[in-house]
Amino acid sequence: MSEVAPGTSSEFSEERVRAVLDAHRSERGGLLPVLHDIQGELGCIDERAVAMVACDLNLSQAEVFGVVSFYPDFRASPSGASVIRICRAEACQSMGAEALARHATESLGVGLGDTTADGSITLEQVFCLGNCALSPAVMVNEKLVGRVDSERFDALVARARARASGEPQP
Amino acid sequence: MPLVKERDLGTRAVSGSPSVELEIDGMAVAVPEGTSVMRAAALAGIGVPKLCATDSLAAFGSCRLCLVEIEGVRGTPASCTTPVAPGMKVSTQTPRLERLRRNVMELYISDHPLDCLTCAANGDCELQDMAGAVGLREVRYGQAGQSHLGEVKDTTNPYFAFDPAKCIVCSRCVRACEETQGTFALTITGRGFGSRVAPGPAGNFFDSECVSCGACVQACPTDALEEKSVIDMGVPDRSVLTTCAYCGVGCSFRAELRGDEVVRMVPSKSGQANEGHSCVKGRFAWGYATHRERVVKPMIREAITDPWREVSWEEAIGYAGSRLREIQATYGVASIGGITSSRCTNEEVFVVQKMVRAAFGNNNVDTCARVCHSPTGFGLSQTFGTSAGTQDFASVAEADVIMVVGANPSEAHPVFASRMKRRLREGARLVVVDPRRIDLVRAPHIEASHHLQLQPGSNVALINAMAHVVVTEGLVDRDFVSERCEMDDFAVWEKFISTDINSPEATEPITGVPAGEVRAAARLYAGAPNAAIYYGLGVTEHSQGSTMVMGLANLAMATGNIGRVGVGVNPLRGQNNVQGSCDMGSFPHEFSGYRHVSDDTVRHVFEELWGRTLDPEPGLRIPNMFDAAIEGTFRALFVQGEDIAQSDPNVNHVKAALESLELCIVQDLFLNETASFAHVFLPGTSFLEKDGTFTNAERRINRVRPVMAPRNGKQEWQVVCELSSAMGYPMQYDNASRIMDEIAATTPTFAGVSFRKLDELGSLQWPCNEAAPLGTPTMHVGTFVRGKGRFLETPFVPTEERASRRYPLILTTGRILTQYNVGAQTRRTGNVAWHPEDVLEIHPHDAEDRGISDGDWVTVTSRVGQTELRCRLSPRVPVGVVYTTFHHPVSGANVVTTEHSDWATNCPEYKVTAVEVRALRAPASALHRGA
Amino acid sequence: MSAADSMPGSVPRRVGHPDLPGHPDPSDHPDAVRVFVPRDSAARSVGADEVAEELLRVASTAGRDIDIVRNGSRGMLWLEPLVEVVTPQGRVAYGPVAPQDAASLVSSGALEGREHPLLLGAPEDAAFLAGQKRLTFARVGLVDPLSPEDYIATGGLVGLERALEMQRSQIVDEVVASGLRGRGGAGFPTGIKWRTVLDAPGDVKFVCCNADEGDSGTYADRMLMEGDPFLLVEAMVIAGIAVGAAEGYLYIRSEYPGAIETMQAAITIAYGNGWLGDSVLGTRNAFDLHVRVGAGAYICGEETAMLESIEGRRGVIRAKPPLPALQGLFGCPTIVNNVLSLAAVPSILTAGAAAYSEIGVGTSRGTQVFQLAGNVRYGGIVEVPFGVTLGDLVWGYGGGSASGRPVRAVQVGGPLGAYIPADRFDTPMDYETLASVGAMLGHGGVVVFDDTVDMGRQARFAMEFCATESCGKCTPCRLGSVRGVEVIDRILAGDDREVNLALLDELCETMTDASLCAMGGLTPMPVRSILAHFPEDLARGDVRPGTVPLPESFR
Amino acid sequence: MPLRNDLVQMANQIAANFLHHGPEVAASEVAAHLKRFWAPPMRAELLANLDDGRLDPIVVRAGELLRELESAGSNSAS
Repeated sequence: MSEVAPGTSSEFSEERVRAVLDAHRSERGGLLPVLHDIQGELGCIDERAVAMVACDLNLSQAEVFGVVSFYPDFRASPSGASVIRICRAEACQSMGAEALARHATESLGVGLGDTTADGSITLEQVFCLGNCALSPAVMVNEKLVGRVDSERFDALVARARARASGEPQP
Repeated sequence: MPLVKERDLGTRAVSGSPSVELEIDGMAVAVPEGTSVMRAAALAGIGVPKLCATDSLAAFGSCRLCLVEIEGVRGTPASCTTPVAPGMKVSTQTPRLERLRRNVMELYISDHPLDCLTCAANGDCELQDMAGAVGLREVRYGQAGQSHLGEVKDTTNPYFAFDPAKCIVCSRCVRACEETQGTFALTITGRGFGSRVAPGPAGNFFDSECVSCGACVQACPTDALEEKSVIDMGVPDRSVLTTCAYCGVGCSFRAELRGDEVVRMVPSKSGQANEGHSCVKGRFAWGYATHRERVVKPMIREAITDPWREVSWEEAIGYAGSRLREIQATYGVASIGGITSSRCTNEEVFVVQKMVRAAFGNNNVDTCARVCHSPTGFGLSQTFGTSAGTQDFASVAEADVIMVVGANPSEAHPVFASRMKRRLREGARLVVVDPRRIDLVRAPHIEASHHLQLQPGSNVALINAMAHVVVTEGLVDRDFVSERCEMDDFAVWEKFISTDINSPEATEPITGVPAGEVRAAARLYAGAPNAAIYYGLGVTEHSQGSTMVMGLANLAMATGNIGRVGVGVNPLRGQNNVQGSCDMGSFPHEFSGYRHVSDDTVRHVFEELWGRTLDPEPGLRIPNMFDAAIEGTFRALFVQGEDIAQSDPNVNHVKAALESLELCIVQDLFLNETASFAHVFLPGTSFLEKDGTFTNAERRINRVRPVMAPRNGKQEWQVVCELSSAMGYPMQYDNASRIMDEIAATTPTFAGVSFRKLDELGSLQWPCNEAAPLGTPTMHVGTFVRGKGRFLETPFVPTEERASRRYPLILTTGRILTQYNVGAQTRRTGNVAWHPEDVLEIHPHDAEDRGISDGDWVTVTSRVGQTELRCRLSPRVPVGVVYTTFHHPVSGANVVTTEHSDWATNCPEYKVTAVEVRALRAPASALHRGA
Repeated sequence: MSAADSMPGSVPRRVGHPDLPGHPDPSDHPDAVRVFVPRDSAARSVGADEVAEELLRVASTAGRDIDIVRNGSRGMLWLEPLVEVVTPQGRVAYGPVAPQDAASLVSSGALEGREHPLLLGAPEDAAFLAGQKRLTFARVGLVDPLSPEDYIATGGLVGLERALEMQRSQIVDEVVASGLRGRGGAGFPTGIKWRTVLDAPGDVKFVCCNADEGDSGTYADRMLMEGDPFLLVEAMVIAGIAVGAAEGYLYIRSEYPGAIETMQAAITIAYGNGWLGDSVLGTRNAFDLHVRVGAGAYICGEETAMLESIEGRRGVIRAKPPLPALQGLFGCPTIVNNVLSLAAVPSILTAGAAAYSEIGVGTSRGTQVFQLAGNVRYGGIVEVPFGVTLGDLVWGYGGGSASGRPVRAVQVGGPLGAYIPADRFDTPMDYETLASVGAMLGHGGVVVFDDTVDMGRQARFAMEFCATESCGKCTPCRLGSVRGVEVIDRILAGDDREVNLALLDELCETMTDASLCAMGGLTPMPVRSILAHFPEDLARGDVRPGTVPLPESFR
Repeated sequence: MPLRNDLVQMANQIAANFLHHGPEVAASEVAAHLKRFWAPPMRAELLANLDDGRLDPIVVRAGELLRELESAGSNSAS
């Protein structure tokens, strides 16, 4: 997976989309890999990318649009600088995930699926990160974190925010 | 004529013998293997509730209303997706199934407006029907929960609205767009409860990839996708089965009415040409029939500078008849003539040619097919022995390689294009021969294996090169050729085609197509189990049109691709009745059924029946008429439903000819361009008023039934008969059916055709006679019509129209989906929303050389004329070629087209005009005529 | 970028370890002490990378030469990060280790296996592992997952080599004879599926491995892929050879970046060693293997949705028939198997079908990899023969709840599985017995809840999960799940309880019987189990649901 | 009156498309074509102007053949 950290780039670039398409040219049914890589390159898959992908893969724009909209991983507009995903599945629930989610939405002042006003963090829910013996689990971008309580969550947020503002990380 | 609802068996038919026996609700049923339980039940008369299933689409299994119980099978499988098995015992009604269905329906209604009484689909809604069928009485969930009831309607399409609040997400529209139409413009967006039908990223239908074919509206079981006309006028209460009057596909429609007003046109599943599909023109663009500009009263004037004067039918016909006789008295019998229309019925055309031959006493009758497919008639009759395509449309489903030459079916024959695309998605290979990168070259899920992007005017060189490869690489089907063809002619042809000048390498400088591509395409075509050729005006409208048709026929014969399903040589006819108007004896040298006027036996048949001595010599063709008019020997013209002043080439020349006439009689719906040169205007009837038959591109004779009374008070054939009578040759028929009887009596290929038989069978493909009482879907099976197939040498004789330093670009013309021909009809409908003006496509390099930007106004100048167009930069055309459509009179594409024409038939060379394009420096608004 | 953000591949590691016979000693620094620090995502989620980094730093400061090997996890996840040191007496484990423990470990002689507060002893002696029968997980935690030498030294490729000597149908017969059933949840006999694909006409066939392990409480696929990726590669090659497929797709959920990275690396190495490619182990058999990454949709764990997804479409369920075995990926005959089903195959071929089928109970043969999760004291991998009781797992291996409070319920088999009350923990864990009590084994996840759990809330969540993750194709699932949330809300609020309970009951029937796939069809299972076993939690009327704001997609 | 330009063009074009048969056969093919498809006034005008310098020699020869054919009074064109 070539996904870059969310929020690192959001400028549309025809050349970069073209490069992704070229890299997957021989792949059968390669739409998902292409979309992953475009989102990795550009941070999102907007209408221009949809049009280019459709044209290149000989699909209709509607089809590509339908696929993008189906999968929670794909976004039509860029996320915040960091994406924090809180696992709300049962194993994590048994260890207080609901309380953690409540803490997260209240402390960040956003709902699940939303981005903080400063653009530093997009908060999302996820169902299972495969860390069910060390729950509650959270994923910060691609980094899995186990046994997260409110305090640990706040530390993760602080670190993500520092990263977003380019400050040295705590 | 009650409102006819076609039966829906739920899932697609499966071919084969009914070999699987099973029991449904205690009834024994036998169906072909692979049939669904749902369809088997329906065939046994048992209706299983359903919403997502419809027999035009693949089974989907989403609505879960059609659940059944099967002995020995766990659970309650969906009957639409469960195939039958021998000995299966199915129950479609049990208390458990009833409860499940009611509860599923309850879920549907918990997210659906409860406004049936005020809903446009009230009484025409499958959701409503099913709620009744499953006995739903209450929605225990209430409607206070999450719902989509507040979603906003999309009314951007001119003809239909999408109301997401009423959508049940059955995906029938999405699937119809994919499976039936092949455009893939719709999708489901989101998922779960958030799943919604969406026309792609554009967010609304108008700005999406939607081509407005109406398949989604047709497929929708609720009011979610509904014709605006139904919303405005209400659900129709009666219907009449008839035939579309646009292109040569000849789709069957049910015109649905309230009282005398058409509410909508619904494509008929029983229509063999379209099988329930339609396009934006046929389905929606019928409003011109009642357009306010329609002329319904006869008019005359002494001079074309005079104002029109409304007169009675008697006066108009009397005036026209006496003027025609006067002119003949002064200038001779041959000084007048008539032009028949491919827009009119076979019966209307037949009486016009009869009037010319019997009343005018000459053979100066021609048809607008002259300017489109006359080379087809010539080329195919020379090689195969008859002037028509070889296959029915369904044949394409058996083709393994499809070669599309000079045709753009997705724009011009959309319903057939959908069939073809379906076959291509199934894996058939495609070769496109066209200077322009048409949609078929690459469209969603379609990609041509080879696009032979040839220089306009080099068709024959290309087809010769392909044949050269076939012959020199040992790809000839020797068995077929020796058994089915004239061997002497083949030997001459083989020698000719093998010469080096016909090799792909030698022709590459002429065609511009790399030799390797030509070789590969030829091998692909020749190597296919079934290879089929489909072609259009890009073949015929050239100075070598007839040669090219023969070249295609040669190639098909050499590879054995004639005489069975899945192969053939198939002209895609432009207008609804091009085939029919040719069949009906509209050519100056031929009687109906393509029999030369000099044939004494044939002529005597007509002479006896018509009681007149007929001229054994050919008459004037349309361009000859114009030349003779300017010369002064041709003085009067009757024009039936054709706007020659817009559609014929070198319009300035045509206008000069028309101006020099003493009498011009126009029979049409509107005061078209030609009518400005007319002295008598006889109002015509639209297809919604006509009674008769059209013959489509697959030789299929379809009934056209009057949906409403003629707004002008008379059928067109009646008017013609009265005019003939006024000239002293009485013609009288009780009804249109009698005209067909006369056609059948005089024309061997139509001997078995009658309105009664057509009403019984739906349609018939000629030849239909004693030997083929049910018609002939595939021609030349076993033997060619002419006996043995005849190879003809096809030397490439270049056109004299060449690019030069002064006119360095080649203009080629074509059509666009939403407009039709000269636009007389479509410009008077909502279709103008998509194509408000003709534009000139120019390659970005050519544009850059000339300092032209996208959207600029430009002048297009040829040796004969100049016009102005807005231009669009497009890589669809190659460098050196520009392209435009000719749907709008203001753009006057035919002002620049020349009088070059096919050597054998005089079909104009619309496809090759040397031009120069220059940017207009002044602002377009000041330049645009009328703007 | 700090070490914490980097991927495991960038962490220093060396090939193999000296425990293994015939393993070449690294020549660059033969005296270095070998230290194992897991690269498993769970271990990393609690600091394994930082521990590895700190150990290196501290050791280097102390002038000690150490070699850190990033192994898989032993599956004793409460002990992670579990550090093992190789001593002449064998491997000695310490854990759980925090980065700040590194200094004391080094200074107190842990590198020689000496005493330390975190000392656990020889890992294989751990009680948690002692009773297990690890076939599938035999190698996980023991070896460097990306070392082909380790793989071969521990019996890798023997199954494949044996398969290459057999006729296709013999391989399939062997799998049939083993009694192996699909570990993804449905429990369909794996060999029978293979035979259908083998017998299906067609030149092009595929092997698809379903690694879209989305069920809460399950993580064995992930740990196997991270801990023994070559096993899965070998298994897929065997499957391909058995049915005549030359191409395989491994569909991994995007939530598993570690597994994706490890599998991709392993596949590259496998190509380099000739285990994949045009000539598998020098034979005429070709097999290509591609990793496909999911995109966050739970439903793509359903086999037909997964095929749609691999083909590049919306992950919407296909109606069956046709079976994927006959018309699967790109319309071709296709094996679709779960990671654990496939991973059992090399050992079946190595030791023979009989050895495998001897294990287990009834029609549930072999071992099952249980995953203890949630509120459990000793969470981790328990691979044991079928037939173990739930009580053995939860109280025996799991040691009861992590909170120390009484265990009230466990959910077995993921979000679509039943909640089983503590008084039913004598239930033996096999396909048929679980089915008989209205439960299912699923992917073997066991999620433990203590007595603070609100079962009304869990019932509501079952519907909410379905509403969020439904593909949206069929009506009972698309609409029923949303109505289910609403009806449960009304029940919990005490509105017309009896009416709404009856409605919920009918809704459960509708979803169970009328849904297109198991997503909608099984969602009622947890709900009904709660109605049956914990009705009191639906009667309290004191719960205000919906306190967590729903994501935008759901609102 | 000189021969109409359009007739010259048409006749020469027909001749060009039969040229591959060689002059003699080409001329008879052109004659047959004209007989079959041209209206008598057009044929007459051509025959009256065979000495028009712009006509292809094959057309001239075809005209001579046509003249013979017409004087033979045959109606058969095929």
